[in-house]
Amino acid sequence: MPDGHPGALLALRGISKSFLGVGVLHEVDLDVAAGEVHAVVGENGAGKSTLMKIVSGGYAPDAGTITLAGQPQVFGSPRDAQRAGVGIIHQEFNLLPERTVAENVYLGHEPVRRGLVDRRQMLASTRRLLDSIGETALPADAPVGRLSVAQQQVVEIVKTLALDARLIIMDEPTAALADHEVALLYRLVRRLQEQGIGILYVSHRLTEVFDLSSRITVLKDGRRVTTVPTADTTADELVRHMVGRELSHYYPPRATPQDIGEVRLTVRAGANRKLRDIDLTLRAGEVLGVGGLQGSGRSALARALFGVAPFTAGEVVVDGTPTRLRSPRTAMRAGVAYVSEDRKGEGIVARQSVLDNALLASRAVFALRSGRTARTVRVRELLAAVEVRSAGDQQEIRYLSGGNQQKVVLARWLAVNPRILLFDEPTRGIDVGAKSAIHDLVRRLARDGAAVLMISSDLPELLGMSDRMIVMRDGRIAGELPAGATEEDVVALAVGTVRETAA
Amino acid sequence: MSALPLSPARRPVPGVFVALGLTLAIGWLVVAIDGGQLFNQSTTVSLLHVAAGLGFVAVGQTLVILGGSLDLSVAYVVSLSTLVAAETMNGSNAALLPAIGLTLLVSAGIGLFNGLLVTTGQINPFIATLGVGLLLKGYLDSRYDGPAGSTAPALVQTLGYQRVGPVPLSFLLLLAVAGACWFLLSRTRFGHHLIAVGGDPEVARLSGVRNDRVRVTAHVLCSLCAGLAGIYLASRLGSGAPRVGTEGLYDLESIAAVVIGGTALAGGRGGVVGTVGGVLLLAGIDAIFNQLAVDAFAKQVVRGVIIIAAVAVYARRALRKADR
Amino acid sequence: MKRCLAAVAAVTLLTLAGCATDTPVATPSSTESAPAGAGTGEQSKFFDQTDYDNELALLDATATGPADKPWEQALNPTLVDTTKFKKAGPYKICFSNAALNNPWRQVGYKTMQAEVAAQGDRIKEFVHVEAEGKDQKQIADINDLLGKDCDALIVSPNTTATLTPAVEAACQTGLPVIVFDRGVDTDCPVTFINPIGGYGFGHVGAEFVSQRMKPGGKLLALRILPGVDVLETRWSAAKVAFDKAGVDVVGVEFTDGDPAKTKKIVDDYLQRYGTIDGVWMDAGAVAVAAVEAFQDAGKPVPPINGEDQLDFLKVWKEAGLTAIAPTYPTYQWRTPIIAALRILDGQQVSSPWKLPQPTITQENLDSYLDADMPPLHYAMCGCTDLPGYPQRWK
Amino acid sequence: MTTQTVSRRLAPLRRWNSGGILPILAVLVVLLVLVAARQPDFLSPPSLMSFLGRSAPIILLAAGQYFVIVSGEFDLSVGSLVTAQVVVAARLIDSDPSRTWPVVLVLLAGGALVGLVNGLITTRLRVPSFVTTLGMFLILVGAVYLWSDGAPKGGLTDQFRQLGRRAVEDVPVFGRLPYALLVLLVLAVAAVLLMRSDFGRTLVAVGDNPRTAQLSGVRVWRTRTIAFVLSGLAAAVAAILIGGYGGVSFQAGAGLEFGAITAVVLGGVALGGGRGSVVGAMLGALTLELLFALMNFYGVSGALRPSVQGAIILLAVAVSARRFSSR
Repeated sequence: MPDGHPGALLALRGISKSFLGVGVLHEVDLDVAAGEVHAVVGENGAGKSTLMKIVSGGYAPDAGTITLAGQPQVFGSPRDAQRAGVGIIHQEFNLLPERTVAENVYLGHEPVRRGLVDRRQMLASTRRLLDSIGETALPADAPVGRLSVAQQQVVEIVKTLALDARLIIMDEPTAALADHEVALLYRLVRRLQEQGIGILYVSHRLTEVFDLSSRITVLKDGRRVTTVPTADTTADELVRHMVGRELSHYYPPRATPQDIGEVRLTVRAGANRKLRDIDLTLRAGEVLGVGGLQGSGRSALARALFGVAPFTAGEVVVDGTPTRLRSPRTAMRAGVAYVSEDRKGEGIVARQSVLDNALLASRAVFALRSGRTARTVRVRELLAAVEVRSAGDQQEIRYLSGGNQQKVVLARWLAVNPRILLFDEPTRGIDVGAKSAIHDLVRRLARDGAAVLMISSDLPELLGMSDRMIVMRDGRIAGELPAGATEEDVVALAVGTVRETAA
Repeated sequence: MSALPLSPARRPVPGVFVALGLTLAIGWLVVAIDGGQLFNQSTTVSLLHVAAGLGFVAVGQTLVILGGSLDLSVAYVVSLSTLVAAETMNGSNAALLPAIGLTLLVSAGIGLFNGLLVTTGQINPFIATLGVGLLLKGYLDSRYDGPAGSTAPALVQTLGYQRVGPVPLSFLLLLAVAGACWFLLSRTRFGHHLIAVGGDPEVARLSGVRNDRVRVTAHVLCSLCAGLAGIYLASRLGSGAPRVGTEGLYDLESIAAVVIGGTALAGGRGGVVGTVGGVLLLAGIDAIFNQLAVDAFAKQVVRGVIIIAAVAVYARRALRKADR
Repeated sequence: MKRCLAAVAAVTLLTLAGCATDTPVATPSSTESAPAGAGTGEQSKFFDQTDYDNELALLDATATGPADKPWEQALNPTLVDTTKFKKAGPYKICFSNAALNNPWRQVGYKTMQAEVAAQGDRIKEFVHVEAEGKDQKQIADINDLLGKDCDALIVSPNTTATLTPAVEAACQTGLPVIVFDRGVDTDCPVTFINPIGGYGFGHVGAEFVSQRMKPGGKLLALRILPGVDVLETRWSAAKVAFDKAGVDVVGVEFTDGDPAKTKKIVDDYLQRYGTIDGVWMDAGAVAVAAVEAFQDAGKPVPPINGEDQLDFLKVWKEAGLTAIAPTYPTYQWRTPIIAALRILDGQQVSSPWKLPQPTITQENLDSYLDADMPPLHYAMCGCTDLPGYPQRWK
Repeated sequence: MTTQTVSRRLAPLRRWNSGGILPILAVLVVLLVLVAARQPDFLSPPSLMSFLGRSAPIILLAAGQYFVIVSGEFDLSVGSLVTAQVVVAARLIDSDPSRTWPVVLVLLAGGALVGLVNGLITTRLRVPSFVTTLGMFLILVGAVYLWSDGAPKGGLTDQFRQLGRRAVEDVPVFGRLPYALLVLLVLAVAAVLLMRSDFGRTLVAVGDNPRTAQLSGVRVWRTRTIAFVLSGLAAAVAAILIGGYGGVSFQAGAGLEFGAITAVVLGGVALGGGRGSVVGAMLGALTLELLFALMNFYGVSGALRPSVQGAIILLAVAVSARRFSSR
């Protein structure tokens, strides 16, 4: 694997950028060789995304130079970057649900014959690209809106391939992928390498970083801390570089048998369009981990319990009384809270203040329970308790880092003292520091007698946090695992290589 | 992966044509019972003429709405272009082509202005085009105290009153323009980009689409269509009329026709075919009420109901699709 | 600092707009942006001296015809032969109406319907199509009516110039065409029926106001909309009168027929000039609002003209105004029916058929007041003898 | 075609106008200076009070429109609603004093009802409010003409009219206080308090991100429907004041919907929702009214006014857009 030699495919020198006088990047240097996977890691707010945006033409740097294959580049727009051969795969999808796969793949550079879009060729080449990555099943003329999350991710990747990019930036590409799809992504990345394409790989998941990259650059507070060959470093070392904390004391201690109390919630033969014969119990003081692939029904389960897409069959008992969780409101009244995996779309109210965000639930459902001032005081305490870092609680939440936004969302729910909490990927896209803070919080809630259901695609997190695990597959509970199960056990159940163990 | 059935994308002809069929059928029946006849030559011709006027504007409006914008200035653009055309022609066939050219130039200019306000000016299209409308209104009010100029006879005889069987030349022209727009949307980069911009500007931008350029172009085309409508009206009226656009309510009615035609007001979904259907539906209602000699106020009510009902139906559909 | 920029721009904008039209106030009908130096600004290009002279002459002409039926009278009639249209009844009469969107047209149309009813079985069918004030639609309507084998076609054009081609097309079918209210630029119709017209209306009001107000006093002209030919002729006649009388026209404003807007305008003018010595209107719609504005401001109501709407006549009586009400009588809606039947009988009719255009003055005011009719009813409807009176008009 | 997508389409536009009322205040001050320069006595208490009084209806309409817009919707039906209400009032009262107050109640109920229908169609049938209220606009106009076959009937009593027309005279300092102004003050305060209340905050949250609001237990459809009802009520009060001020006419409400929306946007409220203050909206309306008065004072040719108005609106909005898009 070539090291950063002068003939690097991409060479960044002294890149700096600041917004409204706040420095976000300070003189960052970085090289990517052809056929190299260069990982960039760092806490949120370390400047990763800004750097990526600069390389892909989203922002123009205040200072510094971008050189691509020896040619100095100035990117005025994403289009310029694409022309120069830089493709980017964003964390959240950039696809048009109303349009077909082909139309999405070639959006912005449709093949034209005699001035007209050549639909036949568009379909053909899209199919070819899909085949080249072994996605033969995916029809090029299906509207993207009808595809599964994973399939859409594939379309995203094909999109960059269609630009025959020389350098591909992958920003948290696996965030939405289930593990076996990650394997596919690995294959894909290898293929790209073989074609001599350089890859800038941004991820919070250190496993991937170690599996894929040949070099790793650590960013912290907008500065490059170090760039090391992957072979010569360890996860602990990286995390130290990123936050200056050992990886070991990462997960809080599990619940002890006496912590675990009475049954809070029971589901018998629960089912709806996405779920079948769901039987499960949640106990006070316990964290129940939910594993499984994307689309296996994990989120559907949480949404059913919160009344977003309710069970259409079966029985739900909350604290001993049969309850129909018809809507979020009824669920909340029954003491259920839900933290969605889509923080931007379903978690925060971006343009409102931190305080308003934290008060949202109490105002909506329990407005009459307590006096307004009392409520506000309490919420302020909670915000402090979860250690939200913000310029005062009147600051608009969109200016906070992902981790702090998530803390505000937590505070919102704590304010209505739920007895059953449903977390869907609570730490996705959150930096290491905030991650552990949230883990501690979840554990504390459990210890204080709440029943917690926690969905996670991040296996170490799942294994580290859960007192008990269920693994979903095809809308059913494929099996249950005790604490201390291994990643292999989970994956095996998730992909169905083993007999289902009776729950 | 997923068990979703992945049928290829179908872009079905909007349900508006079903509605149109039903309306005309029922209308024909009612009129027949009333002792009249809906589809005689003269009525059909009138219907198609009314459709043509609104049609040009609505087709243009479709483009901007598809692109996630809106144009409330069209009514004034129509009035202005009747005047520009008629005054430049001033009754002589010689000046015909220059006049048409000038008219289209002027309207294109206004479209450009709208587009720039919305894009570089970063003003909400609703307000921007409303403001431009006011600017034009002031110009028209202060400069004209009534019809002015006179249209070239050649144009009056052809575009204005010429017809093939029961189909006026103007309506054929409308079909041609609509066809061109359909082609533009489905077969050119601009079309693909426009729909993308309307569907999700951010996605379009990150895919290297020049959103602003696309939006501006859409606004120019929309105004051009309005200019065309103006030229047509000039050919019908034999002169320029400073109030014809506003009296015709072309701003709101064009938007109504577009949404009835199944184009999403949010942009990114729909097309000109549906719009033509919507226009014909509105014109059809006109014709039916004429035959029944029911006064226009009742028609207003019916129109209102139909607009809401139509869009409600589309919303249902979209919902069902989302469920799948 | 961008805001300052806006401020500056706003200032310039306003002052510019202000300067361009400050003193004397520009007339909206000026075809060039800069108004002429004196009086009420240059004359509208629609002003036609000969028409103007004719109409003013007609004001003093004596009408021929039954004295108690002004809608059958004609001023200086010039009879035309209509034998070629003679045919046996009962008839199907078709009417292409410009619009029904204001009280005047409503009262008129009801009067016409009543007239049709009064004619009994002579008319077997009366087809009415309304164009909602859209030239484009009325052209289509007329074309549509041509396919309905009508015996006679009555047209009340939405706009003179723009409806001419359609009316000509109608004439070519050999159908007797009768035009009323607004005219068309062609002689092809059998006759064109209307009262004396806009010049007369504008002149009478302007003469009265300028004579009663103190010489060189300040006058405010309130108009409905620009660009409506009928109203333009009224204003252009008024301008002549004001310039002749040397009246200082301090403002020409458009009210859109909106009473609230009218009151605001009058308010501000009172504040700006202290007193307004005369008010002229091109239509009566907002006359009452204008009067109220003076009353609410605690100022004496200056000489003013309205129209024959009952609400104005009522206020006039109660407040003892110095007022006059030139009219554009709604009884003219009866005449086309009468004319149509005469034509189909082959009788001679006058073309053009100029109806008398009475003026309501202090003297005859009481004879037109009628407490039982709705406030926006037009006194000059000539409908009291028609079937269904008064219910039909309430 | 859900309201969400509409707001999403307008989302980029949101960024452009931030909620601050500074820009509108600036414009207002500029206009005041211009008035003072030309017409000093305009600023004398009595005339100022009358001005505020006559501006009350449009200010109330702007406030009503604000509730709808900040929740991410449009209400194009208010203008026709005002017209309808005035005409209905005249016919129902029919110059009979004893009917005045009952009819006022009827009007308020009617306004609320129309708002309710708008809201339910928009939220329950998922029809974009632009279309819903456009349809309602046509329906109301047509219906009221039908009902009164084309010409307003009956008449308003002085009791009805005094609210919009009369004032408390000889008040120390102020000279005179129009009833309309008092009504405005009361309702304006109410509006401000409402926006500080739980409902108000929730309303803004709904306009900002309906999905999050719903998942936090907010009944989004209910909140938005209430916004429409409030707009309808505001239109009803405006109708009472306008009818009082001007009397019966089919023109009573013509074009007010666009006026109100323009005012709200001038006030720094973002179309698409989630941004802006009710105070800003009302100031926006006041600014528009002041602009009209200004043009009367400067003798701007009646025919040119739309241009001046249009130019100033575009300018103000563009500048505030620029000012706040710096990020």
